[in-house]
Amino acid sequence: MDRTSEQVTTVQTTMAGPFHEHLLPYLEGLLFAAGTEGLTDRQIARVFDVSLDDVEPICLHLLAQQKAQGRIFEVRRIADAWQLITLPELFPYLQSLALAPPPSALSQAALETLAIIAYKQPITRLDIENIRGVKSERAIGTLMSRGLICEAGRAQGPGRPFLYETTRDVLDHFGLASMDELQRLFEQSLNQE
Amino acid sequence: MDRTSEQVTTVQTTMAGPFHEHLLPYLEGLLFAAGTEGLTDRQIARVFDVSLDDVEPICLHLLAQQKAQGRIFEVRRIADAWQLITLPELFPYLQSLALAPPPSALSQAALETLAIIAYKQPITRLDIENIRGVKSERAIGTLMSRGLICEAGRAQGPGRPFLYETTRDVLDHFGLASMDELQRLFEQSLNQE
Amino acid sequence: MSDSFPLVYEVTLDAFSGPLDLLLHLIEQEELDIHEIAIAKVTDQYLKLLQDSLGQHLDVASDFIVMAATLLAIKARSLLPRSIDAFDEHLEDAYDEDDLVVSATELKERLLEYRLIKQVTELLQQHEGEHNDSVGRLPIPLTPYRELLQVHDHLADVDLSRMFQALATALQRVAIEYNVDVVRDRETIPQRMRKIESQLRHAPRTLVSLLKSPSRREIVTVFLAVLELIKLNRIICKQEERFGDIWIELQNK
Repeated sequence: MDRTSEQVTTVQTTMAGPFHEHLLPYLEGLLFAAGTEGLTDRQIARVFDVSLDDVEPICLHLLAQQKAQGRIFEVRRIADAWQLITLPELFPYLQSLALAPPPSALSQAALETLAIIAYKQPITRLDIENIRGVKSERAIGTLMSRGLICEAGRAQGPGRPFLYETTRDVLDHFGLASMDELQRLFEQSLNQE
Repeated sequence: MDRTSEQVTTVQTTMAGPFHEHLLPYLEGLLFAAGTEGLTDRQIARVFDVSLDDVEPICLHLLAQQKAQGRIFEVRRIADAWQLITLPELFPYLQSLALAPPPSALSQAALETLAIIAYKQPITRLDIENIRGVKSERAIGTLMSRGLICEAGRAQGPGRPFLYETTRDVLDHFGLASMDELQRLFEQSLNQE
Repeated sequence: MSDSFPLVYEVTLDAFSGPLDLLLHLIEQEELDIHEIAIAKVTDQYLKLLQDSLGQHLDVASDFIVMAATLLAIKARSLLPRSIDAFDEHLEDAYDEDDLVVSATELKERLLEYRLIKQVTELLQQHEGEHNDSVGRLPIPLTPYRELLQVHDHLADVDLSRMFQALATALQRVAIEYNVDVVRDRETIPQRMRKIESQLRHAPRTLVSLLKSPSRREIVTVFLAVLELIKLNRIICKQEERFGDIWIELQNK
């Protein structure tokens, strides 16, 4: 791992002072948890109680640290949010992981979550959790990583949470033409009870 | 950030040889990508072309490195899959950004019932009630609806009552590495006497 | 120890998940060893507490009352002279049917088992609390990477001759102007291969961007050069999504 290039040292000269150094692990942790939604300048400023102008230098400081430590994911600003993204060097490993068969059949929790999404799509995580009455983060993760559901824009309202829907592959798997058809079938099965 | 405890150094003495060191960033990257889905021993062994026995030492090596670098998320084994999760220190920050999932703690009665099922499974409701000394219908209902227990056939005898057993989701709920770790909780308590 | 009574009064049934829980509490409060205890000793406290609580908790109390009956029966038996063991057994048989009454030994066994369950319950609660304070991250969908690999699968039964055939058919259908420049530009395929490799030296490019003009000859030349380079493992083709641009990059050696 030798990614401590000159580029890094130039970044370091423009970074925020060392008084922000203790924040870096927390910043990285929050970016980690925020996933592909990322965090805006405003969110970062608020949670660490720093000025908006400080956010970019702090993020670049984190970037320099990540490079120095040879991390394979780094903070980047994408659109108006900071997020952690993996570097291209990881690509072959991701491919080989994708090629490997999934470790297990879908759990009951994942199957349930899939059924709810199929029936109610597009739907937010919170609504799924309200219906199931349990944390569904992991089930959603499983479904995402197996390509059974995907993000479908964001809902209105506070935090503008992601909406989820089933992928085309799921419809294909069940030999269905459209989501409408799937939802109609669900409707039918529910009415039969 | 001073999390380079003695614990870490003891981990390091048992870790895989330095010839695996170059894999660590890639391992962390794949764990990052796998998220809550996690990676099994088999997947890791396959992607990095190492033996199954090498996986745990390599993951512990990564853990030691993460601790040494003061990372606020670490590799942990949960439900037989290695994954990155945040440390409790980050929790207040997660809460303030609404990134923390809603709390989902079980009631005392449900926990007790679950412990009995884990200890004696498969077990009927009547036997659970005999051990607890109270009616446990509601607790069983809660555990069923949360997918933490399931029906496991019926017992012999009058009325052929349902038998219950725990599901793998128990490991996710409590963040336990494996069914063995769950069993070890009982041994630990038995040894206290 | 009797001056700890006021403490007991503050306890309500709500605080206990059941009669065994309450009994354990009383035993622990008296710092008694379950193996040693005379059940009779805690019986009075148990009954007193139950009496105080009955007013408010009739619904939950039935299980507690069953235990009270058990405790009383055990106490009564302990007061009987040893010589009437036969009567004791008889008594036990009579009660066994409705499961109301157990022997002191059996009750102690139940208490021990229940204590174990309680200890594990506490451990589980600890784990639950810690785990609830942690979060993971949603996985990155691996499907795009799978899709790329599936290209191989899709093309499993496609060989080069079928590719040529397909090209020929496509060219017949799509009318393309015959570019006169082509006649002059008598570029050989090896020449074009070298050119493509140098074009790719700095960054990947799309297949379309390698074409200077949409002439038939140009398309054929580029196409054959690209195929040859793939065959020689010099370049890689990627398609991020179905019907998306085909990206070409140099194979890293």
